[in-house]
Amino acid sequence: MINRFNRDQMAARVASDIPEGAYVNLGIGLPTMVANFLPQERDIFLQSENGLLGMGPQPPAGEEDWELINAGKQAVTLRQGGSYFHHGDSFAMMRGGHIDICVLGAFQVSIRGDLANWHTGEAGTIPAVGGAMDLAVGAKQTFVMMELLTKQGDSKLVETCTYPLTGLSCVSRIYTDLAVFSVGSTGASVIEMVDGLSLDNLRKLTGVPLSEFRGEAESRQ
Amino acid sequence: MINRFNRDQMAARVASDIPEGAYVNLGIGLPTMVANFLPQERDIFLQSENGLLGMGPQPPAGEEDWELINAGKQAVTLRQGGSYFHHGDSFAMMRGGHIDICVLGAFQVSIRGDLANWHTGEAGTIPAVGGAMDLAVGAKQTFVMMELLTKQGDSKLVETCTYPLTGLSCVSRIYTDLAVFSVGSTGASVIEMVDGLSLDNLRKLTGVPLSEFRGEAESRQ
Amino acid sequence: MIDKSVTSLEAAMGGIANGASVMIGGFGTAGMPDELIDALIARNIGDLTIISNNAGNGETGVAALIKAGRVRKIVCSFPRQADSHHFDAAYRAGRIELELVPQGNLAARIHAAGAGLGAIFTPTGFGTTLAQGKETRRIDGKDYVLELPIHADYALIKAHKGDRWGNLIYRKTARNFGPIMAMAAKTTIAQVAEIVPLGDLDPEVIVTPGIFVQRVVEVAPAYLAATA
Amino acid sequence: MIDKSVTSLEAAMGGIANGASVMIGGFGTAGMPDELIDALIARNIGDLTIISNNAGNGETGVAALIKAGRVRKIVCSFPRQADSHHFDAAYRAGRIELELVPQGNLAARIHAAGAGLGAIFTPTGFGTTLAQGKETRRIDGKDYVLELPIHADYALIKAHKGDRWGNLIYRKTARNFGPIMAMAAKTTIAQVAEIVPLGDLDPEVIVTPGIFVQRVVEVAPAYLAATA
Repeated sequence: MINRFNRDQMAARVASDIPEGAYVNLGIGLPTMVANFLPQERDIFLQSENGLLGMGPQPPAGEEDWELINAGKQAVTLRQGGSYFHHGDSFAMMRGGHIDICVLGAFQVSIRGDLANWHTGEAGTIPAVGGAMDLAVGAKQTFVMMELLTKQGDSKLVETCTYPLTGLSCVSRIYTDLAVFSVGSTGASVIEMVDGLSLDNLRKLTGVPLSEFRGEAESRQ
Repeated sequence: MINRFNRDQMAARVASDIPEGAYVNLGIGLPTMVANFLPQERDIFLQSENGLLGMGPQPPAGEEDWELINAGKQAVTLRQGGSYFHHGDSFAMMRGGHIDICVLGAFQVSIRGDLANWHTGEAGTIPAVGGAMDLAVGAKQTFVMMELLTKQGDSKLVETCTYPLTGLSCVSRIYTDLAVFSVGSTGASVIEMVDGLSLDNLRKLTGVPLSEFRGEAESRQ
Repeated sequence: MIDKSVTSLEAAMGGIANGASVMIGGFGTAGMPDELIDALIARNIGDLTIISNNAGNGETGVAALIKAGRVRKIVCSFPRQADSHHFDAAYRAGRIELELVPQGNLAARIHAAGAGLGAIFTPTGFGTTLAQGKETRRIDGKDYVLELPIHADYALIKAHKGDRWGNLIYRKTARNFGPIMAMAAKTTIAQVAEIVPLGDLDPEVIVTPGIFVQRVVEVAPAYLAATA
Repeated sequence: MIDKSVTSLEAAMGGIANGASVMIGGFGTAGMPDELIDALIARNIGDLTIISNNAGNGETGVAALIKAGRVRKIVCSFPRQADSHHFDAAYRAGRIELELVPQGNLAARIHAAGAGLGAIFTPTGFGTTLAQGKETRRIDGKDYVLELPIHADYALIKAHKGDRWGNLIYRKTARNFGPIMAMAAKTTIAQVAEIVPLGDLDPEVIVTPGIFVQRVVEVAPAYLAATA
């Protein structure tokens, strides 16, 4: 029997890989939950694309200030020591390589780290990209958080993305409900799996070549 | 007998062409004197390349603040309503076409408005350009203030600059001790002359084709 | 004496004509110049090109402008939202042209316009469909796409306080696109919660110097209006 | 707890090695990080590339660094001044390489590095000897020169106040190159007149957010030291 990570466990797992002092951007949706698992005693700097650094938790109901929101347009707070700035400076932070880690959701990630997370490419859908492409190529490390399989059972970790790309060779880690992967120029390797899953199982589920992770040398250069 | 404009008169003449509300950058040296002749009751905004807008006069002796200086590194003051900003924003103001008028000194200006004011090109001299090239091409209008003739009697208004260029087709007006010129794509024309000087005299002194100024249509487009 | 303050929203819209390009600040609820947009709708002109991060939500702001049929083209990063039904309908009916721009390219292209650059090589979008047909170049081992500046005839932005010289300060994340749009438009119109006397704004904390602003109009914040 | 403050100028220089590229803020007397430069000289390393607006005046700061023979190359806009004799002598003797850059191109190239652009088309210098050999392009009827970003290993800057997260505010025209150099260097070292407790700096008025600063060292201003 396989013990899937639930969403909280996935978020906690990502949080455990974020060191003190890191400048981090959490994408909208699932990645936002990572904030709930960052230890309060660690100084970790959350950046939001709409112009704030040092983002704090949501305010209590009734105390929202709708001029203090995050990229997902939810009311947030500012930690002591935080700051505000304009969009030019905000994206300079991302694109200039000043953000250590961004955590994004994904439709697909390739074993070489190509990311598809902005558009299904289906006819009739209206595309929207926001800051995803900027974050994907700008952050020093891009982590992806997603369920490994679609509802139809297809692997979202793929040899080659079939959805329109967000960025090339940009993802280094993938945190899923079944396993944590390192991806990059040497392909995909498995850092850990949930109890009850074997590497062979995982190869069958994903259909991609997978090796055992042998340390950071295999991760993104 | 020819009544040359002295330096104060030249500065006053330039000042009289600066309308209320103009954003103006005055180059170092002679152009700095223009500030002395801007009427106090007119709101004219002086920008200095090192990051201030709304520059005021020099402070009284003994009250200098050496963290409040102009491009010529002289102590200045800030008018009420002025602001400070960094070099990126300061040169964005210039290069983005937000400065209405800059006033620069020159070694030579061509009848089509090419400017040479940063380097004599002589062997052995050490070049320095500062913000001259940015101002020359960035301001909506570039005015030059200079003596018309060198000490050797050569005209600094020329058909083609022989000194290294600062910018191409950038100057629209030249204020000198003998006359005020419009220059541009249709050549040079004379807006006014000191008493005792004729257009023919001026043609002989400068050696360049000169017409009478017939209004703004002839000035820089 | 230079006084850039105007006393009515109608006067603030002076000169905006059919076919104008108009930047509109704001990100979500923060910094959205709703009252300026209402005044633009009241002006009854069309064929506008709008540059804004989103394509409108619900029934107000850019959504209302689109609903009124005034927008020929929109340049934005994130048009599709849960309540962007007016944009969605216009887009599906072929009544509005969409230029989809990654948000950082949008910001950088607006900044480039304000700073007088002719073009920029940006890292974002390389290898994606949003860079199709665009010039690319490998520089120092990394791939870039050539992007052109985005200029506009007008910018409508919302700030916190302003003065008669057009100096502005903002409030929290309502700052967002305001400062860079102010730099990139020929005429920048700012709605502020309060016009203060010249000299009240500390020169060290002015975010947008007056050189980038042509008109300032005071609009009491909705929460004040509601309790007035 | 993250604390970027360091307790000595010597510690602030940690890691700077032979051959490093070092941006140095300041314009004239304003914003010149003299004490950091003195500490760099004391470190006794050479072959440096210096990026700074000027090439030093008199006997202190960049002039002293050049006099001590530590500078292989300088990238600046205005080396020649009445009292730039140490630069002049080194240049004439062929002991120092000069890359002369128009001041606005210097600022824009530093900003481009900080913002992650691969290159920019700038209007300044077109048709002049400073653009010789550089790619040019006519865009929308205007001529531009292609310029590359200027990155650096270190930036030494002077600010007014800082905190343990590296947030900075500046004072008057001492701001100049500080904010953009902080963005463009791998390691930014700021000397400040005062390190204040976290939270003392208003988030609306912080000019350089701490993300751009790696070390902060408190150096009492000379006028305080003189009266102490």
